Amino acid sequence: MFLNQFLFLAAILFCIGVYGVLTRKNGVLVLMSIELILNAVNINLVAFGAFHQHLSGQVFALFVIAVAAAEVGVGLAIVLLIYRNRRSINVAEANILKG
Amino acid sequence: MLAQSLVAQSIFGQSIVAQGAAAEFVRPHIDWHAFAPELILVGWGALVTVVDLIGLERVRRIIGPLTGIGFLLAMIPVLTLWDLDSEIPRVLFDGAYVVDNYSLVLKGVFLFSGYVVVLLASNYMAEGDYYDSEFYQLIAASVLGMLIMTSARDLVTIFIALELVSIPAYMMAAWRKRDLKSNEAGLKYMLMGVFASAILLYGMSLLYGAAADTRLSVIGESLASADSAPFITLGVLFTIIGFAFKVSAVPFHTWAPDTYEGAPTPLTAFLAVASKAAGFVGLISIIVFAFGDLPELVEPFMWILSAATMTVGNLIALRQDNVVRMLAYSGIAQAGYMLAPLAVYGGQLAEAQQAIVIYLVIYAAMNLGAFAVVIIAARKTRSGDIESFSGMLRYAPGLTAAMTVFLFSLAGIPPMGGFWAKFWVFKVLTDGWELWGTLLALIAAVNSVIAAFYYLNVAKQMWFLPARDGDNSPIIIPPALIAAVAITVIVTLLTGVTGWVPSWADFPAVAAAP
Amino acid sequence: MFLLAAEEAAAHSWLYDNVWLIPALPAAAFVLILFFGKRLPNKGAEIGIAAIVTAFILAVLTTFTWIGDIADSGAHSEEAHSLVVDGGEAIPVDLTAEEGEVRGAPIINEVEWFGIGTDANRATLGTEANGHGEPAGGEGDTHADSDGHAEKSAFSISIGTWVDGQSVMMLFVVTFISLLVHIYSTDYVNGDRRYTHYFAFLSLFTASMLFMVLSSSTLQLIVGWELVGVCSFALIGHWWEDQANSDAALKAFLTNRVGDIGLLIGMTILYFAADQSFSIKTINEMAVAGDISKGTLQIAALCLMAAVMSKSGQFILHTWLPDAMAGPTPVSALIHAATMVVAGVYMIGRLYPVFFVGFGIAGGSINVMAFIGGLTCVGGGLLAFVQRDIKKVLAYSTVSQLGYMVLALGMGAYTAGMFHLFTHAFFKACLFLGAGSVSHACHHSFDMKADMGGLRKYMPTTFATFMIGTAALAGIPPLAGFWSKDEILVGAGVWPGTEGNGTYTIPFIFGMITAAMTAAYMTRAVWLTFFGDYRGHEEPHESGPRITVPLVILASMAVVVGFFNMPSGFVKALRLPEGWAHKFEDWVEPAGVATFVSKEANKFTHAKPSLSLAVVATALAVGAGFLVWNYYKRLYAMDPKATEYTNGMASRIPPLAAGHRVLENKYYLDHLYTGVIAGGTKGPLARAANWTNQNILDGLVNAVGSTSVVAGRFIYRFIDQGVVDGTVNASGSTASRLGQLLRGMQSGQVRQYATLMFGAATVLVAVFIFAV
Amino acid sequence: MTYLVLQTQLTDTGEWIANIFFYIIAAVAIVAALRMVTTNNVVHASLYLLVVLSAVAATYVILGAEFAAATQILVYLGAIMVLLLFGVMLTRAKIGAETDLDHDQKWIGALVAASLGAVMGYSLWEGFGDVRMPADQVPQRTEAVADEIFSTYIVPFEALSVLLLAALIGAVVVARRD
Repeated sequence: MFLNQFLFLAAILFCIGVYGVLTRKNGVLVLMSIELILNAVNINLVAFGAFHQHLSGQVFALFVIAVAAAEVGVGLAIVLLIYRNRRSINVAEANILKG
Repeated sequence: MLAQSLVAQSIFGQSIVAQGAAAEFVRPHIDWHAFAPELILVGWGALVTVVDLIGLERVRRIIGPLTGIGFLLAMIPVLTLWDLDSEIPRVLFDGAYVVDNYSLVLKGVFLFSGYVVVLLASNYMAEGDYYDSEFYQLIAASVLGMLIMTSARDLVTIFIALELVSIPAYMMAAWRKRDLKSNEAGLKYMLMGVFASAILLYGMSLLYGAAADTRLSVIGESLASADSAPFITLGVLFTIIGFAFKVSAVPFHTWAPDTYEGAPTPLTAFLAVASKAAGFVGLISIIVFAFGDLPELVEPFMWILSAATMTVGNLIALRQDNVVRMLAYSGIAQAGYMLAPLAVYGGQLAEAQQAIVIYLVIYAAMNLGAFAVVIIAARKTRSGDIESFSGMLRYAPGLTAAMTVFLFSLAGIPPMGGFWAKFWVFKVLTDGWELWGTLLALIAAVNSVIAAFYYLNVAKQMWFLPARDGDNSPIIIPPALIAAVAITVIVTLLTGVTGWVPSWADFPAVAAAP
Repeated sequence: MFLLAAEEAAAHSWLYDNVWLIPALPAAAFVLILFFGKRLPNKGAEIGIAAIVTAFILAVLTTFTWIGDIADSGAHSEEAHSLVVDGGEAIPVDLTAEEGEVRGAPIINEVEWFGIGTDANRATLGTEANGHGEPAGGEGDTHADSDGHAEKSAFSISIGTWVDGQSVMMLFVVTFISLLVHIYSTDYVNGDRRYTHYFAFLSLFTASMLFMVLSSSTLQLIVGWELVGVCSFALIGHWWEDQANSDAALKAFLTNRVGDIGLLIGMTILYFAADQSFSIKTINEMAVAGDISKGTLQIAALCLMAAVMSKSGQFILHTWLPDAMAGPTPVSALIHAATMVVAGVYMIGRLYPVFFVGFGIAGGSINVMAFIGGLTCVGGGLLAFVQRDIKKVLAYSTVSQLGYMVLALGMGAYTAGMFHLFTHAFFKACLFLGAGSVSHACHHSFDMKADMGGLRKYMPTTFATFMIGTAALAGIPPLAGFWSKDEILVGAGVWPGTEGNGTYTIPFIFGMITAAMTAAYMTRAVWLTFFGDYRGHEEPHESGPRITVPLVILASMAVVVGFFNMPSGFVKALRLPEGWAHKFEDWVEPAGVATFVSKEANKFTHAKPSLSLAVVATALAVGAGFLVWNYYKRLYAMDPKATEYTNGMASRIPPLAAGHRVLENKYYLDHLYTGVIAGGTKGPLARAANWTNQNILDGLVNAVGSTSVVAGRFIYRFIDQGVVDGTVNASGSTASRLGQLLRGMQSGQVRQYATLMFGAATVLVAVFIFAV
Repeated sequence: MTYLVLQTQLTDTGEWIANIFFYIIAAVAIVAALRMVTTNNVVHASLYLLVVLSAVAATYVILGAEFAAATQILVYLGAIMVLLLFGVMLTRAKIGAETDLDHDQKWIGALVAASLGAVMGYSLWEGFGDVRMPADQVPQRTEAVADEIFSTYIVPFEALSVLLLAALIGAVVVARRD
């Protein structure tokens, strides 16, 4: 097995996630795309950890998973707040502040 | 000792015997004194939360002061550590966590900023009928993240510290829940912040891949010995970009003006000063301790970021009508000056680090002060327009004088602190008259002239124009805000007149790592 | 903070060590007035005056001590001098050098302001370059390796006082003028709503200038320099209710900021060039000794020149100066005579070796400084011709005179430049305060054409003092301006027999033109203000004693101060005591000490005075004045109202008949002229006179008058108001427009922000991977 | 099953089998991810995300990171997915296709993602062209992971606990109805 097959998988998922955050208008879908990106990073970390026979990679990935959970929770809270005030979770409509 | 190892065995020993394969768990040595600031803050924060849970409405008024006291308490070990550790850093966890003068100075700055922000928030939150006790708890959590950031010398610790700084701030930005602007500020900050975290993490994963270790010192060694490879460039630059977002460097600055304008103003002050400083601390640490031997890659990149940041920030600031937005763009421009030493750090790592830390210290005082005045003015005028400052001399001469000090300091006019901040940056830039450093110094000099235009415009409004609505009734300023303005004015003037900052920012960069 | 130089020499006056009190007193007054001023019976003015009086007394005592020390050191004796050993620091003096070598050495008292890092504590902190491995306190050799910059970090900045002839001279001038301005102001701004605020800033302004004057390090100089700018901002905008005033304040400040870039860069260059030292002494010594390369000095001097241009109103950064007339008149007097604008000239003098070597002044024929000075003195003079506002005439005159000083310094005539600064301070302050007095009488108008005229009858004191000031400015002997102007012209080294530092032909021509022009435009202003008929509304009246007494004092100074530096030939011719010659030079010029220009290659010489030059220059000035006088006279003769709306020649002919009729019963002089011009029937004498008048005088007047007016107007309209202001405005609006464009990119859309973030990250990384 | 996969890696055949597993998993992950960012149905998108997350967990197993795989399943599938579905429901997303989920000008997003992919791909190819995973790979023991967390990473671990608490408090305040 090559190290690169994992890294490439991660890179592809990362870019798909980027595509998702750049094209999606729905707040929840943007959050989902973010999860995709974070998972891509985790694959990288775990793969390097396995490659170097070194524990830190996996540990780092665990930390990222926990942070991702917190981020999604916070993100959803904010999206819900916006939904309550606007009746919409379309992030494109949030453009009062500009200039 | 015996008792401790027994405890350790009773928890972990059993499994070791049962599995028999892994190495025995070694209890890490923990220097409790070195950890005291963080521990006090955590303990005090827990206490405040519990008091809040038990007391509910009855204690709401005291949660703010209580949190403020927590910051002051945590300052005590910073001072005692300063006294003891002036020469030898305290290294924990094989160099993942280091307490030295560099980190102690910054811990002091963060606790100071936290305290001032609590002062700023006290009336704002209570009068706006927002959730105030939770607000202070989140501020405390965020400041804890900053304290950890100053000592973190390890990718995981830096990352978690950064998230601990940011995540509470995402929510606080949306704290004025019924205000669409505030919602939007929170949403934008959160989304952009998470995107930046993703980029940062990808970069960090590649750095880890290159070095097989998360400690900055080891990464530094590996990168120094490795041949340059595209993936290292990718890893290094993505990591820097992650922090560039946090310090609102162009072109990763877009969130800042929107978030600053929409968020509750005390939080804006917090973001503009403490949160930005935390980003800088992360950036300095990672560049000084891990990329110290990669100037040929990092310097040009920082050069571009710095030049773009100061120029774009200043130019847009010229066109702002809203004072908070103007301060946001001015803050972006100031970040450009602070980035500048990193564009020429090769061969003078310690000096560059020092210059930025000095800038951060002075910037914290003057910018917090400016925001304090903005908050006070908005209490009367109920407006964020620059024009709402007009005629302030007539009804609040003391406040006008204070704001003038801050504005002149931000514009870098002696004898205010801001002059010295710029002075040290210029000193690093022009050291040895290298072409690029000199050029950047020139760009910075031109920019500081542009900046004078919009800072002085505010001064002009206050000094020379009559009040817009003709209302010259005096402002009633709550004591907490008076205290905030007084503290920041004193620091700004003191640093300016005496120039004493450098004497305690005198820490060699190299001694900070294990 | 500890005293770096604590040793007390016996010859060392208490005053030298405590000269810091002089700026400290007004600074303290500023604070006191700000906090307590409003509650005092005189609203704080008494504190300001008390402080400035004390400071003035100290300054006078210091001046006398200094003069005494110079005298003790035996100005013209051949012996070495006891003065060598004193001073805050030992001053290296080459005792073998020629006579008078050490006379006027600066006395420097410095304390450490703050410092950073010493080599000792650095050594204990040294560790490996990237900071892993050995704990701190490790081997010394790694220290040297990693901490190659240890010495640089051991860095300290001193603050101190610098007493020498130049600074003592300025201490005297600043406190003297400031004191008179304070007294004058108690009447002039009486009843102003921000009376207290005004006096507070007057004190701070004085303190800042004094602080700058006493600087011993470049950094201190910068701080003082900026402080002066900040105060002028507050004072020019004192009457901010008028939009124009606050705009002028802003313009003054921002134009100065532009020059400040030059100052900062220049000082930074010198800092590194002088082995990382801010000490003016070190910088000067190294510049003289050739330890700094000429190229470096040249660049530094050019940068500093930009600062001088903005602060001292040299072309093309002078535009703020006339606008700054928006401030109260006493402030204008202070700005133009003693503070602010002379800061630039003072700085040149302070760092003279840098400029002297950098521009290669010795043996040259033109350089940037002389050229800018020349351009400024001619340009400023032309501009003064076309102003209606009496203060603007004086403002452009200041521009012109500052150009004169810079011109002098650019030609190596150090003493002449400083002497002109000295004399100019008195007569210019006199003129400004006089203008203030006039406007006080004319209901706060400064418009010479609309609201003045004929005031000599109403305000005799003001008129007399103004006339003395004008004559001094125009360089009419034996008033102050004559002596200093003459020295500058001599310093060009062009006139036969004068041996200057070079042959500055073009600057000399500029200087001569200016000498003529100054007399001309001042005559015009005097005529319009004091002669002819009063054109204002109500009866004007003489000002009160608090205004006239300072005027009289200043006017008498304008008469006297010129005698401080009489050429020795002149003294001999008049059989005066020989010691009376060149007093100013003895007192002010640091004659050859190591901090000043003296070494072989950069030898600094004095020009020899020339009687013929003095006569010619005076004749030029008198002649020009006479021509203008004649012109206005004749204009008036045609129609007393003519001056009200005439600027050129065009309106001269039509009202001829009417003018004739009106003038019949007026002044005797008018009768004479009317007769001469219109008659032509009173015999051959009258006929001849008429012919001369028609063909020679008239032609001359016409030519000179119309040329200068046309040129002045052209420069004013197109260059001053058009090109220079236009460029400044255009660059401002370009920046503004660019800001607007960039602002449009901030669309408020998260998606766009994210695209920018990811896109920029991709592009930047790609560039660094593939291109770098 | 993990153990089996890694045991068989020791032989060429074993590596082949692991490779086949990997490519199947990778293909599933990529297809599901692509569908997730393109589908018109919010609920479908979350189900596709479920598939991707599971596939990533499977990749961890192949890499010998069992604990990470378990955490991935527990935290992501158990907690985060539920949270996201709650979000979908609370914001009243339609069950079924929607038309207004994407921005116009998707090509910009595609362009940025593609160029980012190109840069990343080039860097990785240059950096790790034919670097092989170590042949004698053994799974990383959970216990060792625990030791690592509680020694070297104790500070971030404690900070993380504060972070989760703060996120909890804040999210409650922000999301609750006043």
